[in-house]
Amino acid sequence: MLNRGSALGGVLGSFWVLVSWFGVATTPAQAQKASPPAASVKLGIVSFLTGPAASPFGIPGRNGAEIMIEAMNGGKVPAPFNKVGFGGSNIEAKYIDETGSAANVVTEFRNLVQRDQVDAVIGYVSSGNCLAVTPLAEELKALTVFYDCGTPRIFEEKPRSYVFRVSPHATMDNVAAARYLLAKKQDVTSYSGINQNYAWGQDSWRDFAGAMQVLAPKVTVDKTLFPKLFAGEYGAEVSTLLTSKSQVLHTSFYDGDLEAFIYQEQARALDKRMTIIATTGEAAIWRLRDKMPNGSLIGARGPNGPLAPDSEFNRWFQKIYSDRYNIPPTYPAYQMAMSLLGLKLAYEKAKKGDAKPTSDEVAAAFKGIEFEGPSGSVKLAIGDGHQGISETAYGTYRFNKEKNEPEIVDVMRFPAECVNPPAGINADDWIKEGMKGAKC
Amino acid sequence: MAKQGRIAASSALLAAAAVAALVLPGWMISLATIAFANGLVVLGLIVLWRAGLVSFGQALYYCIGAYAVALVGRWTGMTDALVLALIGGGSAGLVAFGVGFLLARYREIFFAMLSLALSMILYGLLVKTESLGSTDGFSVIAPTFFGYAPHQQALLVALYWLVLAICAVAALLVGAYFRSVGGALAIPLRDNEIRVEFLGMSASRLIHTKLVISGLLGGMGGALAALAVGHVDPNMSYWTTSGEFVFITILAGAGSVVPAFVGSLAFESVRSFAFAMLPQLWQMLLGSVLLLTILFLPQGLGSLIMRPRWRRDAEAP
Amino acid sequence: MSAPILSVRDLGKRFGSMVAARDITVSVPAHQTVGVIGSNGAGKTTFINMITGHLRPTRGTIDFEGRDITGLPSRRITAMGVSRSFQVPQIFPSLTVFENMCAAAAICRAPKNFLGHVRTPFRSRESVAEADTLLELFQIARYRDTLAVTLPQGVRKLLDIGMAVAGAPRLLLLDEPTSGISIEEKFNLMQVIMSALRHRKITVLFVEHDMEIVERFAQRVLAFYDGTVIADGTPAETLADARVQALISGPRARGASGAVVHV
Amino acid sequence: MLTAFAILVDGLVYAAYLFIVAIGLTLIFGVMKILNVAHGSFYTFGAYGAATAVGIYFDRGLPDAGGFLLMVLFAMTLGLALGLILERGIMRLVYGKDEVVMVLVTYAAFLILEDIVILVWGPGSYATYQPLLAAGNIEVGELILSNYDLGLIMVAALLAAASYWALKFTRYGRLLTAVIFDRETAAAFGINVKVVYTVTFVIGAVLGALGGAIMAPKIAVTLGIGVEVIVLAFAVVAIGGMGSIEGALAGALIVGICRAAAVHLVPQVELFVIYGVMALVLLIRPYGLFVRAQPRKI
Repeated sequence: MLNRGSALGGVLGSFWVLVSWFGVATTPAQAQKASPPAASVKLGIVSFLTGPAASPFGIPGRNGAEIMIEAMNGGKVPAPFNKVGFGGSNIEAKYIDETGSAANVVTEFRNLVQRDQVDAVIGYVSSGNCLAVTPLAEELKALTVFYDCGTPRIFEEKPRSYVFRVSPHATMDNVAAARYLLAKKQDVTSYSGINQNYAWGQDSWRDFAGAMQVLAPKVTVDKTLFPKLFAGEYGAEVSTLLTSKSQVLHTSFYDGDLEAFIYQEQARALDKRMTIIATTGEAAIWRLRDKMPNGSLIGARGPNGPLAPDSEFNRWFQKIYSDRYNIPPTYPAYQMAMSLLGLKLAYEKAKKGDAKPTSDEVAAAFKGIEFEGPSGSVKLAIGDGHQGISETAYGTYRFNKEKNEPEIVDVMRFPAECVNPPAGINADDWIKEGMKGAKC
Repeated sequence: MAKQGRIAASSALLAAAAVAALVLPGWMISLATIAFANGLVVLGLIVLWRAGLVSFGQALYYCIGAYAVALVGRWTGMTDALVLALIGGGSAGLVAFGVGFLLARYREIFFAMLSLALSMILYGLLVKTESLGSTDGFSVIAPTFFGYAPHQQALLVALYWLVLAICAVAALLVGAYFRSVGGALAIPLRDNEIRVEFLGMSASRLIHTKLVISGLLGGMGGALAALAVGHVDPNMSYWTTSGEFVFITILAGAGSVVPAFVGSLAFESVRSFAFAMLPQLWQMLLGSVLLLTILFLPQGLGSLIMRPRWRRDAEAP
Repeated sequence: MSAPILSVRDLGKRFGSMVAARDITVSVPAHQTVGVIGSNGAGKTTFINMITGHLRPTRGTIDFEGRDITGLPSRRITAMGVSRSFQVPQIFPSLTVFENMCAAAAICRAPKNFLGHVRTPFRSRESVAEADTLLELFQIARYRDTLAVTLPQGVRKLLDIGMAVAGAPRLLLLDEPTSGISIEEKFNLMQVIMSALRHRKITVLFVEHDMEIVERFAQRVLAFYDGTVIADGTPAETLADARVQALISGPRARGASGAVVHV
Repeated sequence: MLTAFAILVDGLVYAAYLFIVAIGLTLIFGVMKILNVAHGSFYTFGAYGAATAVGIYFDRGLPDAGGFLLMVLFAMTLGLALGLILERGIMRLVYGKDEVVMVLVTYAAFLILEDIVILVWGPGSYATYQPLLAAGNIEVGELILSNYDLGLIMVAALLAAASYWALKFTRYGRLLTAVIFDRETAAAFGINVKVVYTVTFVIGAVLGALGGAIMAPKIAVTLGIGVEVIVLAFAVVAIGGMGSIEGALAGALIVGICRAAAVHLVPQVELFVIYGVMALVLLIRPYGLFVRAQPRKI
């Protein structure tokens, strides 16, 4: 045994040395090998491929990217995006998992930029990761487009030059939620909230409560619940809410937790007592189907999915996506598509002749860009032209028994200026100071 | 003889590592920087492990060190990397000294569980403090070096060299500690505490010292990691972070100080390699590597680097 | 006779309702070798455990060299110069014999405060020298580099006692030094131990079941029964004592034929 | 009053959940002195197994009862297979190693199994709500309680009773108790510890899978559900005392009630409750509530 052991030890040892060399040395070599003539544009695409956030955000995001890039390379995207790839040059994507500590994420970002020499990085679901990556992106002058993370802090902390976010930030979701709620339920006297106990949940609740404070100071807050992220068991929370008198429940839960909560509250008929307003509800309706309580107020983090304006472009996107993955695209897919389109546009605007534009040129072209995509028109109006704003929409959920599919009815659209802070004001203060200058 | 040999080898290794920075691409340097910073934490775990103690809560000190740096940088505008690192290590060391009065009474799995509980409580506290960005955390200032404020590649290299230097010093000091009474008594402690007590030495005091040392190293590692990453968040104190450190410790082996850093570097490389090659199955690769190492390299990577004297090192003070 | 090095007054220990030791009053002059006899559960080990601080007496006092050591933690008592060996040898299995000794020597020399034991080197010249001397003294030098875990019982015992001696104690308590040793070896073992201890001028209290060994090596014998001392005197006197014969040693053909070996 | 009642019920439900996930862990630790991180994987596989079974069975107009049964049985079979493979394939090779190394071995197994889940079931999440909703609910004053939750409490109680009975009154149970009490002696008395280990590990795995199966209908079965469970179970077991069944029960009850109380009365502290309680208990009783430190004989 001992000999065998040490022999195998030796083998394993050499394996180790090998791997370390592999990890450190050959990967870039392979990257070089993989990277075809300068003709093609390399994109690093980062999203959750493992872990609890994979199925709600990471995977739809990646799928959105896959299908979109495929269409772009085939030149099949509707005009004005019908140029092949990015300005005629093929797009080549490298997909990376977002899972891991901030250190991992930052390291992997650096690897993409310096080792694999991608021309731009699109991705990131977690706001924490977006914040962690931003300074490095700036330092490396690496063109970066965040597609899903919601925190407004990125462009509020300081102006950025190489970091963009086409998708509107999370403030608008909750401001619009408040407006829609008050429009649909004038009789509401008190509301409660259940949000995950981490930045996303806390910010969502702060914005929503703040907006309510401004729009309807008389309406009171009853229960404020912050269960642990991915807690899975909400018995106590449901009971607490059952004993509450408020007519409305605000939640920014998503996928896993949202579904778990919905099942458990359904089993105890909470939705018969209060209306649920789910700011990210849309991402879950295709799995929840008839389990999502009828009459819930549903958001999609912008005009995405069923809340997207009915346009040629949108129908096209829904079709290619559903045909491939036989489930309709949810908002992360839309956000990814929009981010890609924005980048494509900027890239093509910046491209002169055959030469690849530098990231500075693309950034310059990207600034303040405005375009129409599957989720309607978006304008990089705030954050010094780096942060997109768009109209948003809320609607009321209903499961259509005949068609046996979810639908969202009496949709209300809120113009961008109505639910977003004007340029140069940070979201928190804007809400605190009574959402001045909101044009509705 | 063997000793001289090892010293020569180590210094050669160090020199090579230092020079490498001039030729390696940025991403490799930063990978190494983070790996070596974590190596300090692993070194701290080794100090404990030799006495038969394994902490599943080392992330506590890692996180405290990191947050100390981030906050001091934020509030006082202090940017000198070395000072910040020392502050990080110091604050973690203090905390270790405090909780030491408690932890030093525990052994085996109970020690592990209690340290885990402590680090998770810190996690909870940080998640609760929205003013510090809750789980999003916040960014760390770009460090300066004795007044020298480099950027881009230069910054990378400077920080890398600082980390190398600190690691070297730490390695020397810990090596010396292993040869001191307190350090050498690790194995006697693991073997037979009662005897140690009846020879007139307080076991819990010995362990307390080890806790403080490992806390210092953990904090220092966290501080440097924070500077290298440029961002801190509560996950640094989550139990999976501690798990990762124990993982590396097993890979490295408790033999002596150098493997801590080699092991950490190997781990980072493998992880990054796995991320690039199997974006969705990297955990499987990590798991298999860990398993194989435990099965066939029970003494860890260290046993490859320093085969000849390794067992004696592990056994003998 | 010099001033008592150890004097125990009215010592008692009870576990709940169970009385393990009661009104023990003994005083031991320096350089005496005292044998402690008594059937199992008579309170011999309890007695030793109380003196060395492993158990806290419920009543009575223990003075060592005139200082009250009652209820101090064992390491403090050890540091003051009272050391002990164990019925089951307490050694460091994964170290070699030499390293065991070295550890013992080093510990006793190291300052006990927080930084002290970090600053003092482990293999200091003194501790190494002391370790080797002790190995010679206890005649186990040939095992110097064997892993302790592999040692035969006899050697373990010697090592255990040797480690106890490393701290240069003035008083040493041996808990059944010959238990688990074959009859043949016992005498040699005790020979080695006792000559070593004599050489170090250490006052000794040893617990022993074998009356012949007691007769041979003790200058004085304490007989324990039911948690207290029922006889105390020269081996001859004690072993001749009727209650001792009835309750502990059993009637003996050879009687206590004055077999006190000169020491 | 209502709140008090709510706290009690919610506490019991949560305690039931904790007990079901913790019992397997504590059993394995008690007998084999292994802190089994892979327990999280058993839970995960149980949940996915249940999801698969439910997917096959429900919405076909078959009687619901059958669905519950199939769900649980399928999951437990999965757990049994998994446990057997792990024990024979991996644990066997490392018995007798350092306790901590053992933890790391199971951690490695956990990492590998996490990705096997992706290979088998893909990264998407599964809905398994049918049994939960099929069970319906009852009104108690202002509260509405889910029958499924009440069932959960019952299952936990049954499990506790069954394990108590098994340990006290069955031959194998006594063997286990012997091994738990003193491995060496047990071996000396000719108990085949190897077999005992295998059986124990498999039982632990089955219990873990059962936990996953029972929880599946209440959650979205998705990646990473195991991770959360591990630490929960650890905490519960540490509070009650490693390797003690009654300890696991007590730990589960304490944590359950405390958490429920926190949610109802001071929601802010919910996040700390478990670790707070754990630290507190360990402070007062370093070895947990139901385990005493055996002083070394010298």
